[in-house]
Amino acid sequence: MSTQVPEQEAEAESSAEAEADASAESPQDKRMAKKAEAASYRDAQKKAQEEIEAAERSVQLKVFRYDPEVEGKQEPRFDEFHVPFTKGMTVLDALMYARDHYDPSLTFRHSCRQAVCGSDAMFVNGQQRLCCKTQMSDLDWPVRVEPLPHQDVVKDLVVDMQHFYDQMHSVEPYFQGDENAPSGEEQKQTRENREKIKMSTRCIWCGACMSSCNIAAGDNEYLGPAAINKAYRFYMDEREDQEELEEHRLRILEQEHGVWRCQTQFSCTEVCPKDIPLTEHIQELKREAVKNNLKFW
Amino acid sequence: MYEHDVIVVGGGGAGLRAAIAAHEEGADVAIVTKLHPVRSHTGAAEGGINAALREGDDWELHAYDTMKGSDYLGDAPAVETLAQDAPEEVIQIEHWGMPFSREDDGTVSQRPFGGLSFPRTTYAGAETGHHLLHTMYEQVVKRGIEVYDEWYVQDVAVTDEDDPSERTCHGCVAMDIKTGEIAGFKAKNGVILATGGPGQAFDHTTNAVANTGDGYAIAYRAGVPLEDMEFVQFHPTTLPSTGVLISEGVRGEGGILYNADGERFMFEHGYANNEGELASRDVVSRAELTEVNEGRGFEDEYVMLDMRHLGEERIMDRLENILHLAEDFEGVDGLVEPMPVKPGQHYQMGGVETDENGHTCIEGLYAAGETACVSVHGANRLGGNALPELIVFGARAGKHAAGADMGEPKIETGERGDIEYDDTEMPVQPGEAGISGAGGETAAADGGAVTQDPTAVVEREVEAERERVEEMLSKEEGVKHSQIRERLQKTMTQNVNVFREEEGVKQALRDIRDIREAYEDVYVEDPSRTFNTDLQHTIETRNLIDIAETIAMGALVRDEFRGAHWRKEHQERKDEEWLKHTLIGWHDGEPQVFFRPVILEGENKTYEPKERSY
Amino acid sequence: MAAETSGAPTSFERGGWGWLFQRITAAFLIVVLAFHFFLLHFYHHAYEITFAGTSARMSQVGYFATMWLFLVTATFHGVNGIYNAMVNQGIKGIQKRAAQGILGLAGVLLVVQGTRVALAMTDLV
Amino acid sequence: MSQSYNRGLVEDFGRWKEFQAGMWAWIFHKFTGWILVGYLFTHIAVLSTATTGAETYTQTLQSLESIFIVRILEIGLLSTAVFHILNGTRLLLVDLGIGLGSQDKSFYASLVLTGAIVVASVPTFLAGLGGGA
Ligand SMILES: Cc1cc2nc3c(=O)[nH]c(=O)nc-3n(C[C@H](O)[C@H](O)[C@H](O)COP(=O)(O)OP(=O)(O)OC[C@H]3O[C@@H](n4cnc5c(N)ncnc54)[C@H](O)[C@@H]3O)c2cc1C
Ligand code: HEM
Ligand code: SF4
Ligand code: F3S
Ligand code: FES
Repeated sequence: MSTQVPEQEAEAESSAEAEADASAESPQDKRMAKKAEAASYRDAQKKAQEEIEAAERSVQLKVFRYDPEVEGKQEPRFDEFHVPFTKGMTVLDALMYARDHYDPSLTFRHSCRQAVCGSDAMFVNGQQRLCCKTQMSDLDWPVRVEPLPHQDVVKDLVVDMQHFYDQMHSVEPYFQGDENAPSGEEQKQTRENREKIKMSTRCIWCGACMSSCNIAAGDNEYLGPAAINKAYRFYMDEREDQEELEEHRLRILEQEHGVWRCQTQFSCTEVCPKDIPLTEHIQELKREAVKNNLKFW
Repeated sequence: MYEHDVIVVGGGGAGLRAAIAAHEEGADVAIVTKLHPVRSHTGAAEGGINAALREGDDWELHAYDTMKGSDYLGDAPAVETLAQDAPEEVIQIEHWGMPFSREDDGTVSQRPFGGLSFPRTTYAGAETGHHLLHTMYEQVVKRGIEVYDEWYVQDVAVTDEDDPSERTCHGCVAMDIKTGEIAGFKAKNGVILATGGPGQAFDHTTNAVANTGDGYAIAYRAGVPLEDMEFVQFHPTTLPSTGVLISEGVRGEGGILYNADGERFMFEHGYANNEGELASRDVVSRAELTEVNEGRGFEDEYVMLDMRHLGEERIMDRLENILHLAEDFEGVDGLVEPMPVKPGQHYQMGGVETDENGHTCIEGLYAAGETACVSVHGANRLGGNALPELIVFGARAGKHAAGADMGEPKIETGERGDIEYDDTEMPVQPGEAGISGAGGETAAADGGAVTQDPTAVVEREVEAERERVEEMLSKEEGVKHSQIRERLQKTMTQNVNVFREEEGVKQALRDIRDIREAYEDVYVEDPSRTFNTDLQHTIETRNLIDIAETIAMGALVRDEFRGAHWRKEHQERKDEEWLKHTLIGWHDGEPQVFFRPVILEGENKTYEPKERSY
Repeated sequence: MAAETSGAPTSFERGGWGWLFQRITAAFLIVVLAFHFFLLHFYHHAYEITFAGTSARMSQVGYFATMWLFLVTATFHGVNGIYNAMVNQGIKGIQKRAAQGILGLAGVLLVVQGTRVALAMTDLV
Repeated sequence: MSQSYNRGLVEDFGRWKEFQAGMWAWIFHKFTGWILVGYLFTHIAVLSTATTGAETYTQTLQSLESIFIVRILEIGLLSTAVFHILNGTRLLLVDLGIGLGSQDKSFYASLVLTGAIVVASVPTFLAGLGGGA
């Protein structure tokens, strides 16, 4: 198995948990023990079995499981689920089916089911993909689902997104145009300029790009493609037109762990579910930074 | 215990706007939200934001359209406030960098929308909601407003006077989803509920999985009446497997609907001989369902929407995103095959009763966004009117909660003023879902000693919630919440959707009672405290049961056809009898239906009910 | 010139000089490396190389300068490339300073030794 | 954060089957770059014989050239250098914002071209073997 959770991490997590839960420790322990044995999905399972028989095909899912608290799950493992296949079924549909019919403790983030909330980027058959936007029929079966690489696993398919959010926040991801724009009147923006930033504004913060980038995996301080893209969105917006501000944005980007770290691996661009040309944006910013430096030469 | 001046529950469009407004008023504000803000369902809105920005348009026209669209069930002060504040709010959002689509002269683009007398829908491509949400979240980051993300709010902490209008809200109780920790959040000034819609009460919806109507249920159990809950908007063209919305644009461009017998049923079965597929949303939805119910649907479930005849060029030019949606979410290529569609729940017009400042009848408790019912949408929401509602009333609630002086509201709340009680007989006794003996009693119900100390009020609520969770986790067997939720969604979709027959609605109420009883047996399979979504969904299911019941009760009581609410036995609008809001209040553990007249008197004129024809 | 090699990592900190020089040297190296290969493997044959031949070429000032620049740019490009690869792996603090020192030193030594060799190949000294 | 919590070589060589063009290009470029640096040092070391005397220099070079395995290594060096040059050119173009859309194709082109050039050069590189020394 290529996906490993080192033990000390599991320990750290569960002891932290035990502290938080000190007051309720004994009932919690008891319940753990008892529930471990109680397997009571009988009727649901029977129903699922019937559905599988009725469906022409069933698809096999291999899902990464890990829970720092639950015995038997502390050591990561893969569980298999057989889910009846229906036309149009997405990876997310299959996961939800497995959860609702076999194992309610199967944990993953999801919400919109339409590729706008960015909750369900996962590592599906070896690639970062948005589960709700990935058709089962487009994949090789069995389908292997793992949490996003290069991020801490909280539980099962849920990863800790904090580092990603921190990087996003570090590029001052907010409009800083004219504070005194006349009220009641919009700022003007050309169609061309809006077109220029259009793709960059589509990011849904799913984190797939960051997870796919080898440099981000190695260098934790690297801003990463999503954050750089966010900065691009503002840097290129003509409504933010003060020179000082542009300088300021470039300075954030050209720090040692900024744009220069990108090695044009293109993995980010390949996996972005919103088809944002991330590498292109990063490259453009590198050139901007160089131009800006040469200006003062 | 965490402490802030203002606590905003929910990080969608309404919540973010409220937080920014409160912050600008100088309050220490925090957002507590079960999803990270950018994951909120506001991001799914496509169409646009209505605001009268241009010459030739003005707020009065916007108000008039909205009032007419609401089938005269919107309150004029609310509707006019929406229309008056929307332009400024939209410009404000533009100043915050929202990437609106642009005209050649660089101004913000507007497009025509159903029911509008002027093209006043501002938009940002086909992803207006996404940009709105992200633009506001960026402002929240800029201001350093504290966000507790992935904290699930279970309840508000309210004092327990007998009369809800005398109660005060001092905070809320939330669970850190990541660790399972349950903590109190004390709010010095107020709590704003902005938790979005309740689409999950139906089994087929354009809403997100997280739209479980928590805010409605929380406010309801705390004693705030729910208003006009029977008005639920169904969209006729959603993809069957996911509920993803296929925009009206397809039919607008000439797409046709047909049934399993290959008939173009809108004409051939006489649902709309003139307009055909372009008839209004509710008409088309009902037609589709009739076809399916009468056995002419595909797989007994859906009908087909066909746009192949439009030709690849035209489709690629104008409907490209539809191709992607059908491909990604249904596995269908719209260029070579028809797309399956069926009606899906889309928007809840009703909600937590508030005044124009988002204030409920409970001191310090606010609601905003889809959760709230200031009453701008009345019986039917116009496309593009929800997003302005978020920012207009979100901002007002935030300001008011932060202590700004907003003047005396014109809309009355709570069981006060000109109200009358209803005496419709319910087929079964409605009630409250919960696990008996598990700290299930709300402040309203337990009627114990009246505590006034804010900290004690919050602490008591924290204790109750801890106990409830402990109880749920320690149960070793029973029913899984997913089975209960499925039953609820089935009966709602069967009986209280676009078709409403008396017997069906009664059946739904009976089913809901059974479901409530089944919920007593619910148990959480997953023993972990870490990211226990099983536990969270189980709590959500309880909220759904309570809300579903109010929807069904409202649907039974209102025996007329108005806006989105259609009753088989009463297919006409009854203005004599029904120019009033349905309110459902919580009386000692029992819902009580009452009514309050609609306010049709606006600032300069009175809106006279007219036939709603376009 | 040795200063440029060892100075490279620090100049990288300020703006994208390292990045830029990596590209500029690359562009230069394309030409020179191709020329080098062609000359010594195709035009002359490697197995026929003698000191006399080398010396004759190196004694032309233009050729000498080209080869020396080749040495310096290749050294910079190579050493800076390795340093980058290490930063990409997330080295910092002591490790990073050690890398700067060692790579810088290696670069300087290479250039010095290379220069000595080059001079020995000419008949200038 | 990812460093404090290593789930193994999730995206590294264990996954090579799933790598895509850009990733392979990066790996190959890195690999060839390191070899070239290594060679640069070796090369200067070998040439250093020039400082001890003309005879040693000629001797060393020619005897090296007479070893079959050295010729093979030279071909390896050629392919390394050619790939690094071609892909380096590709990277320079990418830096200039040219051809990002077809970055995968240009990578395959680099590979194919490298192969072709190397194959075409083999005779030259093996010429004079055995006869020369
Ligand atoms: C597909 C679709 C298209 C639409 N298109 C348009 C359009 O074009 N124009 C228009 O005007 N309207 C449109 N609407 C309607 C409009 O988008 C919604 O009504 C609006 O976005 C709701 O916003 P909100 O802020 O109230 O809720 P949401 O955006 O749903 O946010 C709810 C927030 O509350 C949080 N929350 C919920 N429960 C809890 C809890 N228990 N504890 C803590 N936090 C909680 C969630 O995490 C979330 O952050 C559309 C709706 C849909 C579904
Ligand atoms: C001849 C033309 C050459 C070109 C066009 C070229 C191009 C490049 C480019 C563009 C990079 C930067 C990659 C990046 O940062 O994304 C690079 C890296 C590198 N080059 Fe070259 N190069 C050439 C010759 C050489 C030579 C002669 C050497 C050896 C001395 C060399 C050694 C390296 C090394 C070690 C790296 C770093 C690899 C890594 O990332 O680990 N290159 N090359
Ligand atoms: S850039 Fe693309 S992959 Fe990266 S977070 Fe945004 S949407 Fe996801
Ligand atoms: S994957 Fe990483 S290296 Fe650059 S092109 Fe994307 S950020
Ligand atoms: S569920 Fe929202 S992006 Fe997939």
